[in-house]
Formats: sequence, C-alpha cells, structure tokens
Amino acid sequence: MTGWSQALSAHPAPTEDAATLTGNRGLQLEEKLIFEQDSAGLSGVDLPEPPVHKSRLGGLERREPIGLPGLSEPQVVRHFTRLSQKNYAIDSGLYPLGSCTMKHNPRINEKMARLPGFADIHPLQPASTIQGALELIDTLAHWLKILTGMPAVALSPAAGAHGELCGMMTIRAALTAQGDARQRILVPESAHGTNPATAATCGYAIDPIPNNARGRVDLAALKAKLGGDVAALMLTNPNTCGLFEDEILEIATAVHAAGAFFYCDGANFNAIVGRVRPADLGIDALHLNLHKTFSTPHGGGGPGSGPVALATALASHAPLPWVVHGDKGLSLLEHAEGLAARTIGRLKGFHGQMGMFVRALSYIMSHGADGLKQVAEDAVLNANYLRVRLAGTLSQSYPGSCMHEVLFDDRFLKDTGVTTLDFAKSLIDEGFHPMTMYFPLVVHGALLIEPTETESKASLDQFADTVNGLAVRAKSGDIAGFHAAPRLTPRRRLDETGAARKPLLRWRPESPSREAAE
Amino acid sequence: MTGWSQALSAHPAPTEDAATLTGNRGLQLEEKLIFEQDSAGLSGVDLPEPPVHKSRLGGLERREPIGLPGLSEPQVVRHFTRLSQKNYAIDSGLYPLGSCTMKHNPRINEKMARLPGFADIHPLQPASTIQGALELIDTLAHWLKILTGMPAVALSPAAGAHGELCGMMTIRAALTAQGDARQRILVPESAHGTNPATAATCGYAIDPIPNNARGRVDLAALKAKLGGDVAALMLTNPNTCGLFEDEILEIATAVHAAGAFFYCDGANFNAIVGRVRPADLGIDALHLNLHKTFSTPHGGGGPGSGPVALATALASHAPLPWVVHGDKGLSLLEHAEGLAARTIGRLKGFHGQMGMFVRALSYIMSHGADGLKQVAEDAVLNANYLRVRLAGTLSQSYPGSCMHEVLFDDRFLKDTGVTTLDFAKSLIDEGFHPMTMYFPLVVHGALLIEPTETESKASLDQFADTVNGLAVRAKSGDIAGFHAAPRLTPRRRLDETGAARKPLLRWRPESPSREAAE
Amino acid sequence: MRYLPLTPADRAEMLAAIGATSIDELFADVPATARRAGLVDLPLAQGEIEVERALSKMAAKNIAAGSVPFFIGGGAYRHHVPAAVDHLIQRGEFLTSYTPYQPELAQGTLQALFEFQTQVALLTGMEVANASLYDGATACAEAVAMAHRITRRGKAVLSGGLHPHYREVCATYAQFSGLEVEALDPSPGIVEKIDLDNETACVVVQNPDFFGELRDWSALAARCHQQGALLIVAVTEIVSLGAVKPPGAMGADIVAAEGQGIGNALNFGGPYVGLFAAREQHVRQIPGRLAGQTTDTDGRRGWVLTLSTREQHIRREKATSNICTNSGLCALAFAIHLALLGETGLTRLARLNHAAACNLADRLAAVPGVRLVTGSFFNEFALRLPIPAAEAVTVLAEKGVLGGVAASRLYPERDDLADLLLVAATEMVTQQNIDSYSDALAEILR
Amino acid sequence: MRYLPLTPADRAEMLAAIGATSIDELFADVPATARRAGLVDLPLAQGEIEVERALSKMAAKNIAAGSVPFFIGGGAYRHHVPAAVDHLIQRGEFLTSYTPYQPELAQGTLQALFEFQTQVALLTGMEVANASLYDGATACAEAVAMAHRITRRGKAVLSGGLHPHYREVCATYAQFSGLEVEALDPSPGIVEKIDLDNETACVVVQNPDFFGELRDWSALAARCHQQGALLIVAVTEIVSLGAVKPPGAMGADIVAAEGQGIGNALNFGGPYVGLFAAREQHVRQIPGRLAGQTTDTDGRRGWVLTLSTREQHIRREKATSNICTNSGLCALAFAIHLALLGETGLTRLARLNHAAACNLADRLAAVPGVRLVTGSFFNEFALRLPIPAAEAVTVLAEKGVLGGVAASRLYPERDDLADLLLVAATEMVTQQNIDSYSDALAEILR
Ligand SMILES: Cc1ncc(COP(=O)(O)O)c(C=O)c1O
Ligand SMILES: Cc1ncc(COP(=O)(O)O)c(C=O)c1O
Repeated sequence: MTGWSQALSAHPAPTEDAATLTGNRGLQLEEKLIFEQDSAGLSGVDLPEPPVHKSRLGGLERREPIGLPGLSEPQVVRHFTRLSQKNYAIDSGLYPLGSCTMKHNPRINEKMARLPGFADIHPLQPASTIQGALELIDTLAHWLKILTGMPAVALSPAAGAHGELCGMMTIRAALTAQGDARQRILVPESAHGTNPATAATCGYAIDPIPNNARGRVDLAALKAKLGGDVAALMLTNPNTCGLFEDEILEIATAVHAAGAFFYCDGANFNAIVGRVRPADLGIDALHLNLHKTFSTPHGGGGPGSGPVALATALASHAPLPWVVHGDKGLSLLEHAEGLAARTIGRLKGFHGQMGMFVRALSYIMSHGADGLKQVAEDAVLNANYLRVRLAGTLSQSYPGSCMHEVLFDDRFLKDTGVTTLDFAKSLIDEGFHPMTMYFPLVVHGALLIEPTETESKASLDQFADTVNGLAVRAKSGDIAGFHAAPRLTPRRRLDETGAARKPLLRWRPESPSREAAE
Repeated sequence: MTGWSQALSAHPAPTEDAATLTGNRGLQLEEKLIFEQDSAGLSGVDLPEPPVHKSRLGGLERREPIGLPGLSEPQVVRHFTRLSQKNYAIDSGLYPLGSCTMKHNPRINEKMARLPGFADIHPLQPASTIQGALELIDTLAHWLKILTGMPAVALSPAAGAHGELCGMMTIRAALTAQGDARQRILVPESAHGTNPATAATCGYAIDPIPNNARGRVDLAALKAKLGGDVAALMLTNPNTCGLFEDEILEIATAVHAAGAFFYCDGANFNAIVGRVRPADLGIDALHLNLHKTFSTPHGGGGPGSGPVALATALASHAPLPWVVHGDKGLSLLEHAEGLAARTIGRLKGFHGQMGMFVRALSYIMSHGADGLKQVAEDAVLNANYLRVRLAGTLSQSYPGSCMHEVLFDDRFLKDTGVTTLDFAKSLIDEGFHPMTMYFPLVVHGALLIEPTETESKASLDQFADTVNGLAVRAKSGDIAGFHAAPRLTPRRRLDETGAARKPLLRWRPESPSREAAE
Repeated sequence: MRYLPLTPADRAEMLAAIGATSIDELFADVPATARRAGLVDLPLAQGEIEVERALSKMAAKNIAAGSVPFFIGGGAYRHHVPAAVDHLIQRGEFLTSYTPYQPELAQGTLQALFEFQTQVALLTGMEVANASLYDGATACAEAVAMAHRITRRGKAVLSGGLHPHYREVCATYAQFSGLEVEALDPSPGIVEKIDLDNETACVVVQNPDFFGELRDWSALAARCHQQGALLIVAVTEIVSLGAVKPPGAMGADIVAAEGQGIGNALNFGGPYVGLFAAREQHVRQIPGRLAGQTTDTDGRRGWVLTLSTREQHIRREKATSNICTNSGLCALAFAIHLALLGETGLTRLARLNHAAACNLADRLAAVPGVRLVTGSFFNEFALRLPIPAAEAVTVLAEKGVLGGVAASRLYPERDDLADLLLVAATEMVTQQNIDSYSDALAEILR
Repeated sequence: MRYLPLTPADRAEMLAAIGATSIDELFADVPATARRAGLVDLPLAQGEIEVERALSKMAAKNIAAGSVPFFIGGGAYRHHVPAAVDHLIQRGEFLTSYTPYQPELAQGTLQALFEFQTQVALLTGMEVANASLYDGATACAEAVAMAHRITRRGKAVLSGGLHPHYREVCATYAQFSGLEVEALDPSPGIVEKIDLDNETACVVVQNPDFFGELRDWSALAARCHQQGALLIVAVTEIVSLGAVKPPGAMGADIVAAEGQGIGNALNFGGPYVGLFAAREQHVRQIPGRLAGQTTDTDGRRGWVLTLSTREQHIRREKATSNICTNSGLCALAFAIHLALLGETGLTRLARLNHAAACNLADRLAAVPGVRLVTGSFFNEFALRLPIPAAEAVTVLAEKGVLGGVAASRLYPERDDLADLLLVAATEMVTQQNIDSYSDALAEILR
C-alpha cells in the first residue's frame, strides 16, 4: 500500500506515450484501420478466375468500385490478433459485470457447435436429413422445461430482449383471444431497460412500480396499480438488486387475481437454476439467456439466445416454428395451422440460434442436474462472500444476504470527490473488469457485482482486497489518481460526450481518422 | 523524435511497478505458477469412477502422491491465456530473427493437420488403413525432390539438426561401405552451432575453415584443408551472413575431387526455393527445415521437421522407414532388408513428423511452383530493401546485395557505450522482436535481420524508421535509455548469469519461487 | 465438476465468513413451497468424453451440406469461410468478452465494429450502418418500425418478392405495434405493381428477390420519395453486392440485409448477423448499437459505443428498439472474412457465384420438362417443374442430392407455386456436383 | 498469392530503392548454370477451397482410430485430449513464436516450460527435467550418450523389453558415436538376466516394457550403482505413471519417456514429445534446453533459458547434444493437459486405463486358443494366438476392428514371436468396443 501513493505521484505524464517512436509499448501494439492498410489489388483469399460466360445480371452490374481495402492474409491475421489484444475477457480475468453472468465458456461447447453435422446443415433441408438437429433442439427444450417447470418453451428468440418480446406477444395474443384489450404493463423501476422497451415495442403503455425499502417490489404499490387495464407485470427475479422477490407468491396471486399475466425476466436464472422452478413461483412466461446461465460465449456483444418458457395459457401462442413428433420422426411445424393455429407467428428467420443450442446443451449435459444445482449454489455463495468481504468499505444498498450478485451504491464515496465511474475505472488499472455501474437506477451511483460460480476463492479474495484498498485510497483523498484512471490501458479515458456530439460512425477516405492515424 | 528524449527522461522509476495493488498493469496481468494455485482435489477433467476390479499392477502401485496441483478448467484456461499474453509472435508483428525464417503460418494448415484422417491415425495401423497418409508423405517427398533436384528424400528427421545428423550419418555410412575411414569434417566458422555439434555427434572431428573478406568460404583455405582424411564439407548456403556462396561450384568440384562429400545446411532454403535446385550446385546431401521455408509453426521452440535430400551415392543409406510403391498400393519398409538393406537404420520412433508434413504440403500446394518462386524473390527483395533502408545508419558487414537476410555488425555503435544487446532490447519497447544477435560469430556484435516474404512494405518501412531512429539516438549518446531497455515489457531485462550460476529448474514447495510469488 | 473452482473446504470457509450455517440459508428468501433439494429424473454430470460422444451421435444423424451435391439457398448460403476467420473469432479476448461498455478494455472489439460498420456501408452503398442486429428478417422488421418513426405513417407495403420469413416477421412485429402491413402476392418472373398513398410509411422490396430475380428499384425509390415514403431494400444474399448495383445507388433509404453469407456457416439457420444501413440524416432513428470514433485523455484516436440515447438501457420505453445483445461475434466473422476478401476477392467471389449459377441454370433448364422462370439473377433462380417441387426435393434427397427449396414449403397455401423450385449455386459447387444434379433430375422426370 | 503482401507496385518501388533493374539482379551470385526461370511439371498455386478438398480426400482414405473399435498401443496411445488444450496451443502467441531466446518477449512460453519441467520431474520421480526432446526414442539415445559422458564407459546394455524403435535408434546413434550396444533378446513374460561389468556405462530398461509387463527395477538399479553404471528407465506410456511406481523411486539415474499420451494426438507417429529427466547432480550433462527461474532488473521473478553452455549454439562441437528445435508446442499441450488433470484427474485416468485393460484381457483370454502372456500390466498386454498375429490383425481390420500390433511387425526375424499380439485399452474404449473385439476374434479363431 505504501508504495502506491508514491507511485501514483510518480505516475508518468501523458506525454509518456511519446516515449516510443512507433507508439507501440512493448507488447501493447498500435494498429491502424484496415482501410488505412489498403494495398490495391491484394486479397487474402485466392479464388480461380471464373469461366467466361454471358452475364445474366440484367444490366445491374455493379460499376463503381466498392471501396474495400486489399490486404493479404498475414496482414489480416496480425490486424485482428492485435485488436484482440486490446480486449479484456473472462479468459483474462474476473469479469464481475452485474446482471451479465460472465462465467467461463467451456471450449468443448465450441468444438461441438462446429461439428459439420451441426454447423454445415441448412435450415431448409428436408426433415429426413436433419433428424439429429431436431433431436438436439427437442432435448434442449426438454431440459429447459424441467428446469423451469413449465409445459412449453419457445426456442426461436435470438436473445433476452427478443425473448421478452416473444413472451409479451404471447400474453397479448392470449388476452386478445379473450377479447381483452388491456393496455398497461407494470414494470418495476429497477427493471432492465429492455423490459420497458420491449413492452413498448409490443404496443403497450408502461406503468412503473417503486421498490420498497428492502429492494423488492412494493407489494402495496403493486396492488394499488393492478386493475382491469393491466395486461401483465414484468418482474425480474432474482431482481436486478441481486435479491429474490420474497413476496413473489403474493405478487403472483395478486397479478392473476387482477386477470393479468405474470412475465418474469429470467436473465438472473443463474442464481436458482436447478434449485427453484419458476413455475412454482406462479410465473406465466419467462425468458432465459443461454448466453448467461448456460455459458454460450458473449462474443463481445452476441450472438445470444433467449428461449421463453410458457405456461399452458400461453403455450398455444408460441412463435413458429414448432418441433413436433410425428410418424416420420421429428419435424418442423412452420405455418400457422393445425396445432400451431394460434401462434403469434414468426419472430425471426428460420428456426433460432442453433449454434447456441448446441453449446447450451453441451454445457447442460456436462453439468447434469446435480452440477446445475451446484452452479446456482456456488454463484450465490461467491456473491455473498464478496458481499461480506466488501461490507466494511463499500456501502451495500440493501442489508442482508443476496443471491448471485450484490448491489452497492456510492454512499461510501460521499465527499471524496471520487465518483462511481472514477472508482470503476481505477479497477481497470488493477487488471479487473469493472462491475456494472449506474444500474439498477433505483440506487445512487450503483455498483452491481456478479462474480459467477466459475471464480475461485483466491480470485475473489484478490478482487476484494483490491476494491477495499481502492476504497481506502478514495477516502484518503487521492482524487487526482482516480480521475486519471485508467492510466495503463491501450487508451485512457475516452470522450463519450464528444463522440455523441459529432458522431463519426465509419471511416471515410477524407475523414479525420486518416490524419489521426498518421 | 523530439518528444522522445524528453519522454525517456520522464521514464518512470522501477517503483512504478508498485503503482497498482495487484501488480497487474491494465491488460498486462501477473500470473503465478499452477503449483501456487493448487486446490487439492480439483480437476479440470471429469472422468467416471473406474469399475472395481482386482489390480494387476503386480504390487507396483504408486503409493506416494505425485504432487500435481488441482485446478478447474476455468483456472487453467485463464492461466495459459495470461501466459500467452506475455509472448510476442509473428501474429503480433515483425519477427526479423535472422536464420529463423519467421514467416506467416497459415491457419488452413492447422485445420488440415487436425482432420481425423491425419491426426487420429496410429503409426502402427495396417497399411490398408493408412493409404491416404502414405500418399501424403509420398506427395510431399515428390515436391521436395523436384524442388531440390535430388533423387531421394528422407522424411523422418524431426528437425534441422536431426536432418544434419541423418545426412552426416549417410555420408559416413557411404564412406565406411567403401572402407574409407575419413575422420574430419570441414565447417566454416560462420556455421550454425548445430553443424559442428552434429558432426561431433556423428563421431567426427571438426576442422574450421575461415571466411574470406566477402563473407564467403575462403576457397584457397578450403582447398588447403581438403585431403584424404576429409569426409565432408558442411556448408550453409545461402550462408549465415545472408550471402550466396558464389564459388559453390568450384567448392563442390574441389570437395568431390578430394573424395569427400558435400553436405549443405538448407535452413536458408527460403531464399532460393523454386529458383535454384541444390542438386545443380553439386550438393550431395541437404536438409530442409519445414518449420522455416515451409511455414510449419515454430510453436515456441518446436516441433519441427527436417527432411534430408540425398544424392544417389547416399540414397541407399537413407534411414528407416521408407515409403514404397507395391502391388497393394503404398507401404512402409520398416526394416534393414531388401531395398533398404544398406540403411543407417532408424533415427526416430515411428515414421517422422506427420503433423508437420500435412502443414507443409498444404503450404506447398497453396503456393504451387509459381508461388514458391515468388516466395524466394519476395524474401530476397524484402531483405535487400531493409539493407538499403538501413545502410545509412547501421554498418553492413559485407558490401553488396544479400539474399533473404542481411548482416550488420556493431561498428555503428562504436564509442556509443551502447552494445548490440542494448540496441536489440530497445527494439522490444518499440514493439518489434529483435533481430538475431551475436550470430554468426564471424563478425563483431552481429545483427542478422531476416524479414521474410510475408512482411508488407509498410511493415518494413516502420521497422527501418525505428531502427534508424534508434541508431541516431544511440549515437546522440543516450546510454542510460538503452541500458534500461526494455522498460515496457511484463518483465524487464532478466538476469541470465544469475540463473546459470544457481540453476533453479523446477518449482519446489519449499523453493524460493513460492516466496518470490507472494 | 470441472468448471467449478470451489472446493468443499472453500465452501465451508466461505459460509463461515458469511456467517451462514448452510447454503440453504442463502436461499431463505425463496418461498418454502418453491425450494427443491434438486431436480429429479434428469441425467447427472458427464465428462467431455461422454458429452462429445452423445452430441457427435446426434450430429451424425444429419446430412452435412458438404457431404453431398448441395444447391439450397432461400436466404442462407453455403460459402467458403477461410480457416483464419474461425481461428481469429475463437481468440478468448473476442469470444469471451461482453458488449464493449468499458471502452478502455474493449478497443479491439470497438475498432472491429467500426470497421464492420464501414464495410456494411460501403457494400450497401449507404452512408451509415449499425453494429448488427439479430438477422436479416428482424433487421427488416426494425427497418419498417424505423420508417414508421420517421414518417409517422401507419402503412408498410411489402413486395411479393420479399423473403416469406421476412414478410412474416414484419407482420408479427407490426401486428403488435399497430402498424398496417400490406403484403403483395408473390409473382415469380412478373413485375409487380406497387401502389403508394400518403399513408404509406415505406415500401419493402428485396434484391435479388426471393425467386432470385434482380431488379433496379430506382424508379420505385423516386416514387416513394415523391410520396414521402421510404424505400427499404432487403438483401438476403450479401455476396450478391460484390457484383450487383447496391441499394444505395438505387435510392434506398434503409437497407436490411442478412450477413450470414460472409464469414458465417449455415448453422441450421442461426446465429446469423443482421446488417442495417441507412442515410446519415436518419442516424438518430437507427436501432441497435453504433461504434463511433473519439479521442482519449491523451488525445489519441479511440472508439466507443455512441448515440446510446437511442437505446433501451438509457431511453427505456422510448428507445428506437428493445435490442441489447446483437450478433457481435458473427459481425466480427463477417468483418474478418470481408477484410480477407477485399475489393478483388469479393468481386471475384461474386462473379464465381454468378458463373456457377448460370452454368447450373443452363444445365437444369435443358432437362426436358424444366422451365427457368427467373430472367436475370445472381446465384439463385426458380424453376418450374412438371411435378410438385416438394416431391422432387424429396426424391432428390433420397438420391443424395440436396437440390433446392420447394416454394410450397414457404407458401403451402399457394397452389400456383407448387411446381416452383428454388435452386442456388455458390463457389462451393463443383462441375461434378452440377452433373450429378442434372442427371438425377433428368432421371426423376424421365 | 494470399500470403504475399507485396504488390507489383511495391516490388517495382523497392527494386528502384535498391537500385536493381530486376529481381534477377539480386540472384546474380547464383551460378548461371543453376539459375532457373521456374520449375516445370509442378502444379501452380491453389486456393483454400481446392487445397482443403484435395487434402480432405487423402485424409478420407485413412481409417481414423475414433471411427472403429481401436486397441493399438505399442508406444503411442489414444487418449482423450480436452478441447481446451487444442484451443490454447493454437493461440498465436504460443503457436507462432520462436524459441524463447528473448526472455522479455517470451515469459509465457518460459513459465509454461518451467511448469512442464516440474510436471515431468514429479511424474517420473526425478529431480530435474529438460524442456523436451524430439520423442521418446531419441530421448533414450540421448540418455545413453549422456551416461557415456558421465561414466566415460563404452558399453550400453539394452533390455529385451525396450521398445524395438528405441533400441534401433540407440543402435543407430551408437554405431556412429563409437559406443558399443548390447541388446538383449526380447523374452515376453520371462524375467531376463542382465549382466554388468566395469565397462558398462548404463543399462536401459522399460517400464511397463514393450510387452506390457511391469517390473520393479530397484534391485537392478542397486547393481548398476555398485558397478558404477547408470540405470536408464524408458517409459513409452506416460499415463502409466499415474498409477505405477515411478522410475525415480526405483533408483533410475535417467528417465527417457514418450509424452505423447498426455495432450497429444496420435498424428500417425509425430510430432510427439520426448521427456527427459535426471538427477540434479548430472544437470550439466543434460541435453536440450532448460528453463530456469531468475529475476529482472526490478527484482521480479521471471524465467530464462539457462545453462546454455551445454548447448550447440554456445558450445558447438562440445555441446551435450546437437538438438536445437525440440517439441515446444507438444510440451505445452502436455503441460496444459496435465494441469487440467491434476493429481486427482491423472490418477483416475490411470486407474480407468488399467480397469479397461483388465476387462479386455479377461475377455480376450477367454477366447478359445488365446493365451495371456503378460503377468502384471498397466493398459497394454501381450497375447499368444493359435494363428500368426499378423494374419489376425489383417482379418480383424477387414472386420473393422483395429485389434493391436503383431510383434512380428517389429521383430520380423523372430519366429518365436510370430503368434504374439500386443493389445492396448485406454479410457476411450467402450464396453461395446470390447464386445465387438472379442466377438470378432472368437469368430476368426473358430
Ligand atoms: C436483467 C436483464 N434483462 C434482460 C437483458 C437483455 O438480454 P439480451 O442482452 O440477451 O437481450 C439483460 C442483459 O443484459 C439483463 O441483464
Ligand atoms: C543455419 C541453421 N542450421 C541449422 C539449424 C537447426 O535447425 P533446427 O532448429 O530445426 O534443429 C538452424 C535453426 O536455427 C539454422 O538456422
């Protein structure tokens, strides 16, 4: 600790970045845009010259150059290798992004997803040639039904938000079928942004409900708002404060009593997988993020997969396609007919995120029922361990134990001149990805920490020691050091306001990018 | 340039490394040994409990614990990911290690080598089940024979030095067969260390021959040494000064006239592949490094593959096994019998580096005869371009054009107080791997630069600008800056002398490593 | 369990530190009636060997496209993806990182997205593009919604040449957002009549259309703009833009495309990557993420996610879309593959595809009873057969040829399309494949 | 050509800068008679699609071990390698880096090698290990040469149980370095008599031996040491050390082992990884590279290659070996796989192998006419058949079973071994495989 303040003062001036001729700093390598590395005519792909033949493009030949740069394979491999080296990832270290469940991504899942029998099959092949694919989907659905306790699961949604949309659409379809035109969706203030956005996309009006002092839905306020115009409650459980909605049964009863449906955002399913079945909580629809609980890699922003478990009242409205068992084995029901006559229709091209299904099933089979239960327990244990390790220095927003993630707010930074943002950025220099900041919105300067079950105790201890150490420093008043953070990354704090004021969203030959790069 | 000196002075004190609590520095992450991360009982591999059965280990059960640490898969993946991030590689940038031909390693080669039909076949499977493997070996041999112009090629050697050994053994076998017990091998002073070491391993005495002022073998000195006791000349061509032995035909004639064989170290084949056939130079035996000219990845030290092309006089002594065409297709001749009666015997278990053969053939087929010729031309062009770009500041050891690599010595550093080592280490901070240093031994403070053909002109220009800039700085007398280099790597200059004085070659529970790590 | 680093000892120690006597205590908030000791009737944990065996067995029950003569398109295309692409997207720093909300730790992903956006803009001939959406079909629905926001009009007209899945997804979204969708009937080979009025927010066309037909939509664009409507052009085979006049040059206001054809495998339909491009003037109405250039504290160029005020995590119910996770890694694969191809590679790839399709079309149209319906096309076209196309597809499959898509699979209700077969050819098709196909088809129709 | 970044324009510009009028000028030193415009009768450049097609075709002509009941060992073993291993060794920073001569740019490789050396030392029960050699056979030859350097004696005695390839490689090396090799006859099942004299530099034994037999060599070690000779123990199946008493515990002075069984595929025999371990007192006689711990300018722990004065690049003809490039990446794969296994995983893996072999031995020995020759074994054993083993192997292969190695393939000259079949079973063998094998064998011998 002592060495630190001294070192901070000894912190090199920004001009240190001029310290090398290349701008490279040892293993930290600068990299221009591919457009700035163009060698006209080069290509990293060798293709034969097409046989001469008469064009049938009907005069629509593309005549202007496209403007793509020419690079050889070595240049492209080096370019993207260097870019990757500017990223932090789960593979690099602890990634405690609350609400994101950044757990280890097993490599066997990647290998399985690349088997030609899964990766090299076309969605429109005849059913007889894709029985194994349908079997895989059916097997995954079976697992998800048992894990949620719900009778049906719609697999086509492409991510969590898409799953929310699917769920809300089935709810609206069910109500409409009853000739019931309810217009309002109740959404707690702590909800993730996709919840209200989804409800709106589904044509609904949003009615926010407050949290109580215990970080849960204010049951009284909820009941007060429930009425004939409420189509559904969209609740996240465990919620975004990392807490289990302990009055959830009362909530469900109230919602149903009001003739509304109970939608649950299952993004935080990791806390309860294998231990609690949403069906037992009175939930009518719930989406799961395979890219969270079931470890399909987040890939720097996707792809994901957001299957939705549906109660009987909603199941018949599930989106197309359906996988059905028939005399000729498994097949796809792709049109609003027969069993699927009441479907909301199609939500996506083809049949869903097959590549993610394979990874998720590989993950599920690897854990088995026993392993999944252990996942939930270790996830909750790790979060609570961090909670107590940090309790001394940070300010926990809601007392008591948490589920898979723990929420702090910025009270501990009061009067230090250090903001939640500064604090998080200083973690970056320490080699950690920051926790989720300023979400949920129900507390001030939120810091939401989710370690996941794939972190070792040693890893948690190092993180806790660091956070505590930084908290002490913040209180000891080294504002400059925090404002200056991060100091050790390929780029220091980036000007987001400036970026939004004058958006530069693509490279242009004459754009500043070029100069900037010289 | 101006900013630089200022920055160098602003160079942070070593204590900057205390600047973080974790010792991590943003994306540069510290990592302990796996032995320091042991959690007894953990394993990253789940295996079923074996059925109970009576042991047949004959009382040789291992009773003491082995002492291996227990880690989960996430920890192991993170451990080796972090370690990899402390490495520089071709994928990161220019790697101008003279004599090592660090060229781009195409990924299609990796994919091909992993096809189950190649990776998952056993060397002792019946011939009928491995016809494709033998066909691949035979096809690669065909290419190498045509590229060298020589009638036979022995594929089993595992690397260049092993190929040298193979070649020298066939030479000795051929002489012995003639009842000729010659004892001396002539080796130029510029030769790579493996040459004399190999000759010694083969039971020969080494007799060094000097270079002439032009960086080639001194023909007169060579002739003077040639005599009835000389078994062979081991010459590298192009030689380790990056020069083509322009008197090679005279050399060959003289060697043969003396009744000796002419062995050529073909490590530098990249300079002439597709343009010059060693057979046309009077060479009797030559090894190729598939891990250089033919791009099989160097893997941080291997594996390699060192096929040896042999003249008719030596071919019959080629090591086992041989691939032969028969009525039942291709087969392996694995014993000293029939055709192979005069073999030197077996040099290695099984049949050679199949995995490397696949990669090399994939590389060769991708280039074709035309591409390979272009490889040689671009390799030589790139080296000469650097030669002229650097001529102004560095001191080229031998005037005139070079082949695939260019040799400089430390005359340009005279009186600067900066050594070749300092100079090379300062390149590390600039984001480049240094050139080969202090080899060959025939010049003082050698700097041997081999860019290879897979570097773009832009890459060469940036390197040249940097080297020139550093040379100017060295002459301007900033000794401290050079002695301090590298400053920006995960570790700064390492104490090699200390390491050799008190060798610590493994971790031990009680060893200093542990403390050092705390 | 190999993925769980906690030992029993760790767990005990941590529980003690927490002050809990058992893990159950931490689940105390769960209603007693919902607490479960565990789940019954489900398999237990398995090792890699067992999992690999079981999944490989399932995979083996499918016929991989690469193992047979293969001619299926219909919105997903089998192109060669260089080994370097898969190698690079599997680097842990790309594969296991989250959405780049912390730019200082994600410059790699952000710069790649900035390059991706530029590539998409260039390819489509548009001014700006976003950082990807789920797929082409959802991108199309988002485009319709965007047109609605911009024009404040309630009707979307969908061309009969629009991919049925795109049409259906637009319809599903619209049905709930209260938009009226007018979907024209498919009319392969015939130029359709598109009516606009001042309620029309947008017209959605596809090029090449679902039946492979290429059209210049410039005139329609002009009409749309006169009427104050937007022209949305969907592209389901992105490789076509290596040879075909881009939507931007036809006056499109928004382009919604499927990017799978570059960098991504067939994957039985997903994950794919939705491309979304538009005119700069509408940038604040664009759905999804945008990477933008900026500078850091030291004045150096860098990248961030920008214009987030459009997005759900800031704007909530007022966001331009509810999308959060998109198709990041597929977009990266697209960017890498396209960086490898470059101008020369992509244009040649497109020409190869067109050549293969022309070759195939001639061969198949020469089969007695077969008629080529599509006039001008890129790498896919429609045939009329003397027998139901569905039947032909089945029999061809039995003969080991995956010969295309029967229009009836997507338009079961349209008897007039029962004999229509969609056939595609890419650079992966060999002369031998083409021979096998035409022989098999001739045999069937004999 | 996709791997060549220079454009024609670059080449012209660079030639001009060099002051050459043509590329040929740069080859002026090549004797005119040896200059070639190019090479005739060789194929020209091909794209990835064509190369992949051609090589896949060759690969398809081989029967992959994983596709049939598989029981071949004899020095190379088919074990499961976790996907994480191959993923990690393919990271460019490992795959495309050179030997770590610049430690500041290679701490990753160096630390991994230091961990590898420790793992090998622990596994073999020895004090120190090197950073790998080519393979087990060459490691064995290097061990003999090292014993020669240490003892200054001229004779090496090789047990008849030593893998014939190891024996042959030792013989080849010795024949040229002037060492006398006394190779005892193979005597499966029978304890051989080994004589030593004061000319004996070393005795080389194998455990388990080539026929699968396990022996405790402690007594021999004692005799060797009395005689001033060294005991070299070869291990061809490294997994055995997860269950079997290690050579170090038997008094071995040098261990030469094949490491393929951990982390590496069968690869038709290569690349593999030679493991080499010895007593600390002989460290300066060890061949090959050694990673050692040290500190940097700031006093922090780091790693370097050390004791290079043993090596060819410093010591030239006086080096302990001529080896330079070794098996770096295979050693890394070994280190990663073993790190994943850990104490629990490796010991269990070994027990699984032994269990499978016991199960198989019982089943096959029960086949009429078959006799189990090996008394105590790990995962491989020898059988005597009523027919020539070579014939059995061929017929089994026709029935789709790769049933083992006929001793006659390695000892064609030994008629007494003609009926001897070597059979191995690893964790990859299923009960079903075992059934198929015993059924097929019974059928053949019926
Ligand atoms: C609580 C919650 N709900 C919904 C979502 C949206 O999921 P996705 O990003 O997969 O659309 C997220 C993901 O960030 C989330 O954390
Ligand atoms: C000129 C020369 N000869 C021989 C060798 C030895 O080759 P290998 O390392 O493959 O044994 C090398 C490799 O460094 C070399 O550069």
